Amino acid sequence: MSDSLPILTLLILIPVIGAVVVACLPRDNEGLLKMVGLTFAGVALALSVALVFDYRAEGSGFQFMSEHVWIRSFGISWKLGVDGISLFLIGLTGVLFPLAIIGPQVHKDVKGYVAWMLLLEAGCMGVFLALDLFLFFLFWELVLVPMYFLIGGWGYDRRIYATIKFFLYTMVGSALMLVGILAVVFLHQRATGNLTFDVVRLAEEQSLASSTARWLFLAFAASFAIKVPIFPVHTWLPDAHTEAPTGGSVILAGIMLKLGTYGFLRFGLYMFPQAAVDLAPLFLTLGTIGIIYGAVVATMQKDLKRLVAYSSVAHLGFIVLGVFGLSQQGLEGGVIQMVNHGLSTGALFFLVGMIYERRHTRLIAELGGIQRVAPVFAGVFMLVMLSSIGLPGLNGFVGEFLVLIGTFVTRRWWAVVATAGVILAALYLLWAYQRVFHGRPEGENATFPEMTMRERAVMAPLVALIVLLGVYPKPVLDRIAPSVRELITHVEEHSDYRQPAVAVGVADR
Amino acid sequence: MGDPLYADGINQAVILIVLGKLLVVFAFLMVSVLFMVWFERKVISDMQSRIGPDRAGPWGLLQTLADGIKLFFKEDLLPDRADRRVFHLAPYLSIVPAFAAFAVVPFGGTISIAGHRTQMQLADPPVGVLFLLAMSSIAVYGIMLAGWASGSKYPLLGSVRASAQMVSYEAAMSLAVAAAVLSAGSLSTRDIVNSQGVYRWNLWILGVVPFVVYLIAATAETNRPPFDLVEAEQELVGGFHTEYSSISFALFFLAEFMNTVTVSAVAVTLFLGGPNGPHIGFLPDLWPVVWFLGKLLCFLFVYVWFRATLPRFRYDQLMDLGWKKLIPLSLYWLLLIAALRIGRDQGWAWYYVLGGGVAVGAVAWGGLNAALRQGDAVRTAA
Amino acid sequence: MIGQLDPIVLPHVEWSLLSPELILIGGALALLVAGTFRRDRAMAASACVFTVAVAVAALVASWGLWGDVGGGAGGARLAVADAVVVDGFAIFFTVVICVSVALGALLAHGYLRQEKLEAPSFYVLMMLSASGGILMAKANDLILIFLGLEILSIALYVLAGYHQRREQSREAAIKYFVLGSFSSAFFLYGVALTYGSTGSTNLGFIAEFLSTQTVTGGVLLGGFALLLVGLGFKVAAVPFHMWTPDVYQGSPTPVTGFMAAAAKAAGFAALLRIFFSAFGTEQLDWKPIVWVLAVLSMVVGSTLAVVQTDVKRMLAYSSISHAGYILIGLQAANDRGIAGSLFYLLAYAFLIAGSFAVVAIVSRRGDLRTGLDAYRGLSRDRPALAFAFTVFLLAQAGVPFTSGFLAKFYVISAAVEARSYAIAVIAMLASVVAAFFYLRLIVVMYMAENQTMAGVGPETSTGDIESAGEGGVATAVMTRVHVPVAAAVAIGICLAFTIGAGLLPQPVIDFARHATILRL
Amino acid sequence: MDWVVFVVAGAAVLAGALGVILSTHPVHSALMLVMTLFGVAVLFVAQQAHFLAAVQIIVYAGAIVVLFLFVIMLLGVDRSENVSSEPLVGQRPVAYLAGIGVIAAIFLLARTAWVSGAASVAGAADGPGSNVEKLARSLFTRYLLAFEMTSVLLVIAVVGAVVLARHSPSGGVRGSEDAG
Amino acid sequence: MGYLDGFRITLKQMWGDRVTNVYPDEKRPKPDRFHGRHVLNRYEDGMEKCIGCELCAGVCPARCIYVRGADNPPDEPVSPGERFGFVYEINYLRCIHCDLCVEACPTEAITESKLFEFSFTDRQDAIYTKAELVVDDDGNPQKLPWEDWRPGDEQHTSAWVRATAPSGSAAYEGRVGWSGELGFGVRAPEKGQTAETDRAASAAPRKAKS
Amino acid sequence: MSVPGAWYLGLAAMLFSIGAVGLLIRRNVLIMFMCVELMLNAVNLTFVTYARMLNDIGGQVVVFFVLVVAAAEVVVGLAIIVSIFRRRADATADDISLLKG
Repeated sequence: MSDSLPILTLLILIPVIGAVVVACLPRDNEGLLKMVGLTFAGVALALSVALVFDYRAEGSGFQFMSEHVWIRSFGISWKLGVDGISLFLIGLTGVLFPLAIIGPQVHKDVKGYVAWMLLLEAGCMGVFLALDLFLFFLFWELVLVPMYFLIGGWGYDRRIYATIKFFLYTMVGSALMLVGILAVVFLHQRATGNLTFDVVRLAEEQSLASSTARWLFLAFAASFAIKVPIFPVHTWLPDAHTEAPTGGSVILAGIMLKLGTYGFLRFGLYMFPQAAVDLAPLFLTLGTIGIIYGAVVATMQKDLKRLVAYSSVAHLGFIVLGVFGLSQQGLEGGVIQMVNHGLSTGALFFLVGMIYERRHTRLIAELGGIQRVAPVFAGVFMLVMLSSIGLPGLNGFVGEFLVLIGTFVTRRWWAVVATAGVILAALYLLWAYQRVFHGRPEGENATFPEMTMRERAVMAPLVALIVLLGVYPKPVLDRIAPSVRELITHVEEHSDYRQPAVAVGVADR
Repeated sequence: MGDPLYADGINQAVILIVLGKLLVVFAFLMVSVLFMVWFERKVISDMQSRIGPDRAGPWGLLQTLADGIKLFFKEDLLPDRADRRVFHLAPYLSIVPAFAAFAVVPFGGTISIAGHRTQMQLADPPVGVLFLLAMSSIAVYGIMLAGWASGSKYPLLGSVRASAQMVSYEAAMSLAVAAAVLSAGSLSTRDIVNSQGVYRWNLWILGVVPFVVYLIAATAETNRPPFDLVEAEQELVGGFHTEYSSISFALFFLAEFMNTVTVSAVAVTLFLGGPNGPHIGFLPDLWPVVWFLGKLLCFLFVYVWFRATLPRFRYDQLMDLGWKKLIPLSLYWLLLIAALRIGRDQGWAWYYVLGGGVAVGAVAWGGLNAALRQGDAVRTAA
Repeated sequence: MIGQLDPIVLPHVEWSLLSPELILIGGALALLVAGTFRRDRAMAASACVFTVAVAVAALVASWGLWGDVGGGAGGARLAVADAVVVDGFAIFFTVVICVSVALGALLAHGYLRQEKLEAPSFYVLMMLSASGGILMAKANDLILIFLGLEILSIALYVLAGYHQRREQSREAAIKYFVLGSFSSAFFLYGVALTYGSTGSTNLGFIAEFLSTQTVTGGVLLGGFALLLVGLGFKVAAVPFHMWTPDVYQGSPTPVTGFMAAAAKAAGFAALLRIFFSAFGTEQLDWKPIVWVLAVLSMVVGSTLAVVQTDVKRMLAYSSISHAGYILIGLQAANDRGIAGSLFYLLAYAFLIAGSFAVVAIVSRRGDLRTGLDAYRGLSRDRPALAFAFTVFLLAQAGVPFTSGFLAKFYVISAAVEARSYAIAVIAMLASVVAAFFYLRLIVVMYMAENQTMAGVGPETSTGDIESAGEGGVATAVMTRVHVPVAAAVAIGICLAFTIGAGLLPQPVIDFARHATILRL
Repeated sequence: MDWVVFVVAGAAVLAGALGVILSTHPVHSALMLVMTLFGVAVLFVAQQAHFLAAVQIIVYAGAIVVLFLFVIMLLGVDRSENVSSEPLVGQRPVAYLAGIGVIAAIFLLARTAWVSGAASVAGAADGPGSNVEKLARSLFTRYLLAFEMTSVLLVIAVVGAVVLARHSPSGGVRGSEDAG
Repeated sequence: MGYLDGFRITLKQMWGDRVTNVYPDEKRPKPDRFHGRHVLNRYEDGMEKCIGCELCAGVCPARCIYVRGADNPPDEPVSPGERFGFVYEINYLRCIHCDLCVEACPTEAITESKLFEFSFTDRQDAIYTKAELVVDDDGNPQKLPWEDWRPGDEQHTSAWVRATAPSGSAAYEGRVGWSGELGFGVRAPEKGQTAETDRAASAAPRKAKS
Repeated sequence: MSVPGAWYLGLAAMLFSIGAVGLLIRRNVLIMFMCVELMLNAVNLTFVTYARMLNDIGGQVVVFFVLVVAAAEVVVGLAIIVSIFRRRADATADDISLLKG
């Protein structure tokens, strides 16, 4: 990879071009459409893989920077960059999208599905890459539209209700965030005389009064919290996930939820360190509540997909915990947990989708004994589920463990409560597994088909990654750590927070 | 400017004089209406080889009076479906503007009464001509409302015709009047009279066109033949006043002839030099009045002559004449006069201006005709 | 007698500075005269071309003026006895209105042909109306603004009722007319009170007077409150919006497009000029009123749009909410705010013209099929059309990479800069609601081919009734819509601008920014 | 004397205005409107605006209201309106309240000073020369452009009236008419 | 200039002869077949001709005639037949003087005179009753208060146009198909019905045929 | 000039309000339209009064324009009314209800 190749820009542009190309193709040739879509997503995947390998592990700050003045009079530029925090999220995006495009069966209008998917990919990439507030917001908003259409167009029965809810929640968040963005920019301009939307400059110059910053942080946080989602504003998530088509659910859970947590890191902690520190207890509390609440509610679900959705609420609670724990391990754990959750929950949604395609129901009560007739399917399900529970040796363990350690160092009691969530996760997932797969298959369950080759091909990379990250997460952590360290240092410089020595010590192992 | 009467402020004597003038004008109008009715009947019977009224008084002079008295004693009928208030109001609305318009007509020079010099003119407002136009424009109310209030269809048709007709011809009339105003540079009737010499009348100064346009438009405005579609007996059984009788009818009758007199007086004022005339040694205050009356009489005769000669227009002919001929013509003429005047002020040779004006006129006329032909073609095709 | 009067010395008339509106008026008159000589199909087609040419000529003239006044950057010129001021602001609006004329004409041709209404008078009225709008933007005198307003509105009343055979069109005309003249009266009373409290109707004089004198009386306050009411009607700000849905729905669709683009722009031109420059010193008094108007417009417009099932009506309500956004720029009362409003208006002109172009095409002959049902499956029938409409709707919703997003961003950033955080938040929330109904329409176009969406009735319900009116069998619903060439061109232009300004907005922003310098 | 004129004309104005809005019959309303117009014209004269007074009569009374009457009669819409029925419940009291409120507001706003402007900006209204002359001078200098622009307005009025009043062109779309 | 020519003519007429006369002072002789007001005739013996058959009322297009017959009192008969016109009224506000009643009358009872002055002042007076219509004892019409009679006017009252046959056929030249009448006896035949006009009248259609 | 301008202005304000109220309470389009004329007249009176009080001819010039505008408005307005009621029995606004939403 030469530096002259604008790899980050390409990461955004290639899916867009793909979407345009797909939109221009004839609508009837589904195979061609999928192939073209897969090709473009594949190119993006290749680029993101290349990015991951090309990233200098020991380097700090943003790499592969790409900056062009865009709207001069507003100080807006096309500024992209990647660091350890966003690096693997990009990788995750690159992986999940091709799978989401070819994985699930699309029953109608393949063309629209593929085109929207590619556009969605561009939006997600943009959010992770943008280093300009304006650009960030653009992509943040852009993501909503394809998602809206994916759920609204290819979703299940109550999709309209779900889309409206999803849309209203997230747009309300965006509304507050835009005002926050503009306020940051103009207050910064008033203080320094420079009109810029550049995140790095805004964060480094820290020109805001602390009380103002707290309000602005809240404005941003509102948007992120809805996206994550954090406890009281999570109610859109089960509906959206349940009603979305399989591909949509995968992307929604796998990537879009990470937009929120990523936002907390990049635009919360980075830009408003003092405010984040001040308000950390609030978010920790909400995150913990989310863990317990998500788990408890998931236990009671009758709908398998809804159960997985609620499990996301719980998992995301861990990530929030890690982020606001503000320790080296906690943050590392949070970041890697984002990737893990993307992989395991994404895989779970694929699997639930497969069940639905076979049985046209998602109700746990109507399933049963599948293990007998489809052992491979059950095995894959088991593995993914265990990853989600956080079984050592699988990826979920790494993240959760780091988060809990890190948080324990700085915020002990929250960590203690959160640990209960791990146990609950085991409870509801295993119980669900038991009900669905064990026992004697009756009725239609007796003819439950085994995994097809295509499905195996879809699941294979996910399973591989799950295992790989569980067994050997070091390369990943090596790349995350410097950026996290830098972020914590930044926070310490600009606030009264000091990381406990014990955490530092652990980090410098 | 203005009447010298008010120069020393307003006191009792002035008010008395004004009241006196008011009485004189009123009496004059009433008498002139009596005379006019007789005159018209007499002249028109002459032209139609008839005898005309000859019973009441010498040569039937008192015939109008007799008719009037008879009308006053007739029963005042109110149709069943009439709107009572408006029905009774309409005749008055008709007569007031007819009378009021005469107030600004100068009918003589300046005379002395009890040491006060005053103009022989009831009032000389600075916007006299506009006042005239205002009065002529509200004259339509009487007719419209009468027709409508009768609650009967012929009168209604008559009044709808009347409103359209009077509004249409008012434009042409105003343009013709504007020409006279342009020549005098004032809206005061007295000034307009003064701007004309003994023989140097606006009639000649402006070219005859504005006068002719005024004459035609004024005839239409007063609903006199050949523009009497409003009361066209053959079609509308008398039009707006079909349902009227007695005093109400008499008022309409009065208003109609008063209008004729007023319009003639205005024409004399605007185009025929008003009371201007050659000075004759004796009775210097009287002669202007005589000239005025003489001119007025000529004018009245012309009206009667029109009536005797011309058959009634059809409605579309009426509108065509108004909109497609008179208005363009008077507009063009006004512009031409203005151009000539500007040319004089700017020192351009008059023949260039005139030539240019004629050329423009020819083009405009051709264009208008072509457009009208096209319109007719479309209309007949549809 | 004439010798008594001193000759009147006419003021110098700077023809070149008035050239755009003179071109429009001249073009209109030429077309009117030509139209009396020939009345056939060819004439109608050339009338459309001619109108576009005139509009382009006016644009070129404005371009020339833009250079004259120093790129809009301060070399403002007064003309004709201080009656008009030619500055960047005026030229900007001239451009917006000329663009609306051109787009409106392109749109009208196919429509008029389809409805058998071809006559030059349509274009004549449109051009004259536009000249009034330009006058409003240029006027330096309240009276001239009033005259411009009336020229604009009266022509629009007629245009609204142009489709004589349609009851709705006539009704739209009368509603627009009654409420329009009502609002004119309010505006005029406002002018009167302003005149009484400042001594002149000249904006320059008023500004000067107010900057040197402290006017304590409430008459001035009443004056500009009434001015606001009058102009509020024109720009369809809540609570003066009652006419908008009915008129937008009933008017012939090209007229609606023109109305939404040009009339709104002209109304805002007057509003901005009067309040920002003449009453600039009285900001404390009028800003709260504008605040309320803006908020009400956004909230009410968006909310009511959600429940509409008729697309024209929905766009009407959305135009009300857009008026609210544009008012934010005025409320901010800073340069960025004005520039934002200008940018918004230009973007909106293209958006709404494009949107109504699509509506006109989809509503087919008779201009009736404007319900949501008519759009079902449009993406399959006419993918390009559906795509264009999607872009216009997304842009109106404020989706990134379109001009609409930047427009919203611009005005909201101005509000934030002026520290009006509350209105910024409300604006964003309103846009959430607004986005909802735009997206619903898009969903109908793309998704609802075989199944029904919420709020959309079964496919055949209205189709049968409407096609019965056309005297044919119920095939009308399924027939492919006809896309006239001119309208396609118009849509293409709008699309190009919407996306172009979304991706590379800098030139447009510069244009708007340089147009904000108001000389007074 | 001035007071007498003012009171009489003012009473006519108000009575006419009330008559317009309270008459059940359009023709009566129109007549009442004429009364108001005359009252206003008299008030114009009382304030030295002779030209405007005359024009007011010519244009308003002589043309506008005549047109109103013409239309009323032409259309035959001269039916009495049932004023007691209230289509929109509560609109009427609200309207009355609003009206009273507006009056009150205007008086309140003006309690300090009805007029605060600079004098004679566009030229003195008194002094030598007639009212018409001064008006004309102002019209053709300061308000020249506005004056010229009124021509556009009139063209629109003419074209518009023709457009609206014309009959449907041949071969109209029957369907749209019926369905509409 | 055709328009102006009209003006010249009207002006010229002012000094031309008058074609009207001063009516009440001078009366123009009335044409022979003038249709004036009706009279009800009597036979030479004074008996009324009207038998109350109501044919006139039936035929009247304006429905202005009202007749009611009654049986003749046997001792004092009013008419020669069985019945007589007991009530006979004509409303002259409606009458159009078409003469159909005269044609319909089987007994020549009703004829039209040359009296034309209907200047009554009361609408009630417009209804002429039998008392006013029937001829007096001399066979002359009754003079109504508003009628302006000149010497000899009463002579032309009875419609002796009926004396000859209506068709104008030459066969009836010189023959009188008319019963005697009170005060006048049997009238002489009408003048002017010559053989030439008859032939011309009957030849015309034949010529057209050939 | 013994009558103070404020009286005239007050009268005009009342006239304006009556017009506005009338427009709201009446359903007959023609009468609504007349109410607009009332309002315009009130404005005219205000202008003329201000012209006198400020000794400024400008106010009167404005009235001139208002008259022109009123005339143009009436022409178009009545044309609209004629076109809409050509086929209808009466002119009440309640019947104009095709466009309701």
